Amino acid sequence: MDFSLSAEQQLLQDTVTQYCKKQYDFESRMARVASDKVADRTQWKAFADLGWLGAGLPEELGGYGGSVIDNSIICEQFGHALVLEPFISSAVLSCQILASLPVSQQTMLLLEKSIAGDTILATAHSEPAARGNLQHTETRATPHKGEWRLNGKKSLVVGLSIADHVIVSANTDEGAALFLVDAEAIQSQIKPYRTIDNALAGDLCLENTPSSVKLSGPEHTMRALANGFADALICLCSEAVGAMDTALFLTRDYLKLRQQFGSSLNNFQSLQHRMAEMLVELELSRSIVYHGIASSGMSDPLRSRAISAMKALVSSAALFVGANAVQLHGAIGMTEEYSIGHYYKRLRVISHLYGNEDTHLKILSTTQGSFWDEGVHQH
Amino acid sequence: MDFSLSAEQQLLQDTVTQYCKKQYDFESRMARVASDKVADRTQWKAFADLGWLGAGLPEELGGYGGSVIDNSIICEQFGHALVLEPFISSAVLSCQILASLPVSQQTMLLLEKSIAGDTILATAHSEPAARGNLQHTETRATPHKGEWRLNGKKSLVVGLSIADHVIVSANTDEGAALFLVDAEAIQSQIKPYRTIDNALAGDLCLENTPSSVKLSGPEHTMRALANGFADALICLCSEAVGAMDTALFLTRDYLKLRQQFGSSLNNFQSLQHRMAEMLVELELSRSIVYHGIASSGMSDPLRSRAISAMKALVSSAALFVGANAVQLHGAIGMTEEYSIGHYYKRLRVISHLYGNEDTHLKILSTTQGSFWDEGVHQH
Amino acid sequence: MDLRLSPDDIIFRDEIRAFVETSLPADIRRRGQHDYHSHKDDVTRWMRILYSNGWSAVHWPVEFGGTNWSPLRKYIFQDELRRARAPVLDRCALDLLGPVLFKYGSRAQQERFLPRILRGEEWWCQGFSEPNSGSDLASIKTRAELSGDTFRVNGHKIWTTEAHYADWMFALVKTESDKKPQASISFLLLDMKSPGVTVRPIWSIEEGLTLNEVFLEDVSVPAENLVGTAGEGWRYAKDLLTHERTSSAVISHTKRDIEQIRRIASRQPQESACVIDDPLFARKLSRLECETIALEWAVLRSLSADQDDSSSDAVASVLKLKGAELSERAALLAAEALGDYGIAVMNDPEGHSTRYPSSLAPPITDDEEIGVSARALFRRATTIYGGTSEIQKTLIARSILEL
Amino acid sequence: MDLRLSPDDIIFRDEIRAFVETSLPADIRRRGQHDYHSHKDDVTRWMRILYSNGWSAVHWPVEFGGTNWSPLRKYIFQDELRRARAPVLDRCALDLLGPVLFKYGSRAQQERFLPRILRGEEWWCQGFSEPNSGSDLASIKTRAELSGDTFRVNGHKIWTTEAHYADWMFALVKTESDKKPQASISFLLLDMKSPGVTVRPIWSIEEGLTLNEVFLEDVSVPAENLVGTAGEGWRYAKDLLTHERTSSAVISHTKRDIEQIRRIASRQPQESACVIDDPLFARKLSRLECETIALEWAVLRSLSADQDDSSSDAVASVLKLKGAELSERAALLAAEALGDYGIAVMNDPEGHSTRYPSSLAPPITDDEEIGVSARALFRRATTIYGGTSEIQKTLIARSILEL
Repeated sequence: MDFSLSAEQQLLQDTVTQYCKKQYDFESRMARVASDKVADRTQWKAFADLGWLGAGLPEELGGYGGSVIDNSIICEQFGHALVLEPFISSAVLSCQILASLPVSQQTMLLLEKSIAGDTILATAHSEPAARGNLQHTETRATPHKGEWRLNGKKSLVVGLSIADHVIVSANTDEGAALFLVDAEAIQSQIKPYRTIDNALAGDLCLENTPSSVKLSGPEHTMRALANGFADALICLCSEAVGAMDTALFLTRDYLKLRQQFGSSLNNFQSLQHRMAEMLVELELSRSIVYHGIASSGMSDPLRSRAISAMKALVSSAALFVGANAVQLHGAIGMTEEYSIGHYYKRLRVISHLYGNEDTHLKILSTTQGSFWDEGVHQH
Repeated sequence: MDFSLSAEQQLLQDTVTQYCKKQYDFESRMARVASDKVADRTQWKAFADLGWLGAGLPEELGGYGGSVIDNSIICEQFGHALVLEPFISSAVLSCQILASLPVSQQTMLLLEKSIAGDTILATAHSEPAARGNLQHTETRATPHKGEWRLNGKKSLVVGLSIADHVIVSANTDEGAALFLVDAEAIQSQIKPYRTIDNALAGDLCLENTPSSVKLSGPEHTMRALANGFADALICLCSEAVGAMDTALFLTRDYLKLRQQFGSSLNNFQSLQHRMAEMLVELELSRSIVYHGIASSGMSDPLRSRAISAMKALVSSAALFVGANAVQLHGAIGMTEEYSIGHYYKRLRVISHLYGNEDTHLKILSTTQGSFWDEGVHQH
Repeated sequence: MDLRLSPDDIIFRDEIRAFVETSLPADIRRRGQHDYHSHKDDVTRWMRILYSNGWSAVHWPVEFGGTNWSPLRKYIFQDELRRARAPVLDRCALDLLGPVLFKYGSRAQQERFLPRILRGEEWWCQGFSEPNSGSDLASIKTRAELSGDTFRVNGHKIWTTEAHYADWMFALVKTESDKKPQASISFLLLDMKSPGVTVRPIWSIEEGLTLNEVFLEDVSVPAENLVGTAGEGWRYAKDLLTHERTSSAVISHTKRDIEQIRRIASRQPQESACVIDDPLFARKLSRLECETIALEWAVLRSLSADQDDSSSDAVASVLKLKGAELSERAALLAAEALGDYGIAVMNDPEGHSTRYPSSLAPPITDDEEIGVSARALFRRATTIYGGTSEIQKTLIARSILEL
Repeated sequence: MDLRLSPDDIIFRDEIRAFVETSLPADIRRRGQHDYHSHKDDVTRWMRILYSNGWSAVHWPVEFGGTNWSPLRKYIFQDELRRARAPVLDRCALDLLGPVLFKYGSRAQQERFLPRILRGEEWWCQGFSEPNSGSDLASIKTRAELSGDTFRVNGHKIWTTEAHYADWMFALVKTESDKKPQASISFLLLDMKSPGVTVRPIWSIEEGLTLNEVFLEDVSVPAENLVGTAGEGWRYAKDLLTHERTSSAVISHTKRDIEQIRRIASRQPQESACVIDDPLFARKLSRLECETIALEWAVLRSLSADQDDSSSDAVASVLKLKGAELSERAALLAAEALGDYGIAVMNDPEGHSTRYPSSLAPPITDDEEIGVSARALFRRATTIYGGTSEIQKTLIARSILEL
């Protein structure tokens, strides 16, 4: 076993770190939020130019030959900087879904444009009643004059309001399927809103929405969704690790600086112990993300159990670390102008997104298979 | 509203406190455990002489006219002293079940002998598959030549191995019923064991066990059981309050005494805060027991919800306070010869008995009715 | 021992309930369901309605316009107001300043200020915290220098709740430079319309506004606005901060939050059923309910305990500590019940100011769901303000446990 | 980055597993399922079996009879032994004394003692703690006075694990009276059969016996049994206490506990189904599983990290802190799964000594359910021994967070 980064991976990590330091410091981030510039594509084009949008895609699909490890490296650094763009939704979730489908002209073109930063993708899969359970889809697709008509409601589609193309899951009479819709053509059916982390999301209210492109049918859809969400969850948890790490050490620095009752706060044992508990949560999260990555080579249900175990643990760690980082800052932690509250808000969103702790514990409880049947761990 | 004790209640409390101080100090308690004298009736007769065995029974049934408040006062003091005798099982649960049945010669005689300390009662209701759910009974009773034959398994019957008479619940073709069996006649079907708190309990393996006394049929059984367990749970939680209180203050004294790294332990802020958290659990427990007592005047499902809310909260508080009392003592807390571990063990038993935290939270979740529909609280 | 409400108390409760039912205006009631920070206009209107019934400061002594109700009745009154989610009144004036003026204020001060508070005419804010003082009030730096019959005040207050609503501020200021910190502080009443007062909003993470910085530059304050004796301000402030024993448990809010959560969870779909049918969600709600019941009975015990009991401060710490925790948990559970919209930004649709230009909002229609997401963020502060949970634990350890 | 076991490591693992499968005697395996404190005879037999394969001290250097396996393989080896619930070996000798003797022992001491440890011939206990020293070892009082070539030792050791099994004790004793505490302590090897040694059992709350008091009255110890230099004992002890980095996570035990809990909960009835079908129980088990997976991967990360990394002590604190917590939670959850018998006293049916005369026992028949109740009590100690969780948190705050 080898946990160290390869030279290429190290270079990628350094590049992202440097970029975020220069382009994504807290003040510029908040300036963009305040001027409603989250939706412009300046950053997105830079991501493309730096090769990040294809980092986790194989060369034969036009990518740079990396894997989920590369995406995870990018997202951990994005977590440190609270990057607002829908990288996971577009470059991970949507692209991995496309990459898991049989190669077609359609998918190749979409991937090419996505890697080049010319199109932003979104995947509209989750629905209000799914509550994080990826198996639950009520949206229906019915054939209509050589096209399809979609009906149903998709909720919390990350990046929806700035996406160019949307992958929509729906049930047909034959079973699960994926469709492509052009965002511009369905603007009236998009209900855009911000999430508390200042990212853009939206609901998609499909009412006889036409789609001429069926991307996949029952034979490939569920596996493609499973692959896409596995990578997306690994990246989301990596991002949480980055955000928790920064939140923890910002808090550490604050405690050492801040004086109260004639002593700096870091001398109070109860605060020291809380910080130790936060560090434990961070380190456990970091560790279980490796398990998530390792599961990429496993087959279901072992992979799905590994992904759910990871998300369950990271979801609760994110809340604990985020809330306590604010707590230990005191009143200043509650202010919009100070950074720590934004870490808390992003960690709240991550904790909820694609299934919260309980959703994933339920999946873990109701699927069989032990990681330890084979001793140390599965291979 | 008035939370203060009446003069009689205060006198009762003082009497029990004094008795426990003199007769039930930790050393004599452990000497009795070591010499297997838990089963002798010396203490029991004293309880009777002091009037405690009839304290919670109305005068018309031969008692001293008190209520569950009196039993709760006794049990809280028993909690301080870790009294081993099956007071709740016999004098509360079994007697309140009998008191809830229509008056008969049979019940009057049993209550009279119980109040006098001449007979110890046990109630065999819980079963392995019930897991604390009092509604679950598999034991069957079938008529046989003017008598009844009982079949089934009753588990964790507190005081079973020293009881003289056992009230057994079973289903008949007509519905739920209660039967009386003579303990001596069924010795071979009793599997006695100790619980970790050094109290005596046992399983009852009913195999065509004869009973000539059917105490009640479908019209009264469930209500009698509900009444009996409501009072038993109030008393058990009162006992937990007593035990937690002593465990907390023993720990407080220990922390002030114990030196480490050149300072007494009570100066460590993290230990101070843990103690504060324990105190909060204790005070919440004490408070919700009042709510439990207040619910005695309510009808179901409000009473059953109040009782379950109480037991759920006290079950978790008992584990938290008990475990941390040992923790803060360090190694000495783990020894059989020191008292604090015995508080932990009793609190573990209380936490489990008649349904643990989760069992009662489930009851709370699945029964309707808000205590707050009527504003401040129900009356 | 009698754990029931007396028949008279039940009649009392029903009267209050009927009053609120008929007197709380429909639009204020609607905004109460939203559960954002109360609007100033709503509070003022509601104060006047209460005042016309003699109930705008029920916990004040009768001679100052209050009532002689029992502690339990005062609690019932507040509980019924919360039940209807009536606006939260100006607590700075009613709970903090009032008791100080009864005890230490001059007759002139009492006559000048108390009636206008009662009538909802003047709003107050508390000028205690400063950028580097935190919970340690003895270290404040704002100075007030007396020249003739006027104080000139210079300094910088922070975390000033409702300064943007306030007509007046009661402030701690340094007047005596040569004494030890605790004996150098005075308690001053300062007109917020005075020249030299600048209020800067501090936006909170939920994008709402309750806190402010207040800059005081050469503000003139008449010497008659000094409360009590110069140099005694710290003692008055300590007295004031321990006055309220049970309200910090915010139990009346949390009780209604629980019922609200149950309603939301019974509406929100989860697969083929509702959120409330999920055993894991239901467990969290039931657990919250248990603890809230326990805390309410701790409050009831405290109300009926001897009011001069020396351990009452420590009991207040228990109630604050647990009350704050439950309040935040309730808000988070409501957000969880709401699902995706529980993490969506939804600014007060009837509010005046928003932090960011974007007017995007999720398509929520039910009044009691509108403010859920913002509230969950705002309540992150419950374990911070009014003495952090860490400070409460230290107080409990010292006072009750004598550690 | 390659997160898979290499093919060679998989072969290695399978070999170990096959060895344990065939070599662990059936009666020892059965008692392993009971999971009481290991019996001395079982440990000795198993040590000899391992020794015959060269595996009784795999983490020792090759020159002393160990192996040159990678850290990962040593971990796999221990993991496979725990998988079969093989007896826990004499950790005092193998993990604590061994490394001290490699580094500081004389050649004569190494030759005298190490081979007998390897062969399971001599059992050791650690004489560090004293009645008033707690975690603060510098404050020990046991004295050793040298006269001629013999130390006379007087003192009182406590919490001495396995003193009732032990042939030898390595002890910290005061030899230098005029120096500061840390420089006055020496590291002595003491024959437990010496006159003047009295072992008194300390029964634990689960009614089992692992701890003892050891009274030392005028015990003669040859000067040649002094390890290293007089006055350096405290340094050696500190070295020894930080030697083991990952085993304190007890991850290999907890993994198997989780599978055991799943089996028990799948057997135990609950209404018309089984305990495992209860969503609330299942949640607790799944949550435990998540945290245990995370901890195992923290261990794996630690194994592959630079072994001389200065932060390794702090990482050890993280692993100990979390490992202890999970270990106790697993034991409690197993007891909960077992239901009523989870709080019934069940003494080791094949053990020698019982605390109380009563021979009552609940009617448990399944081997892996027998020891569940006792284990749940015994594991209350996990967050106490080997440095309390409170001490671990302080270490983490200081070392990693530099607070």
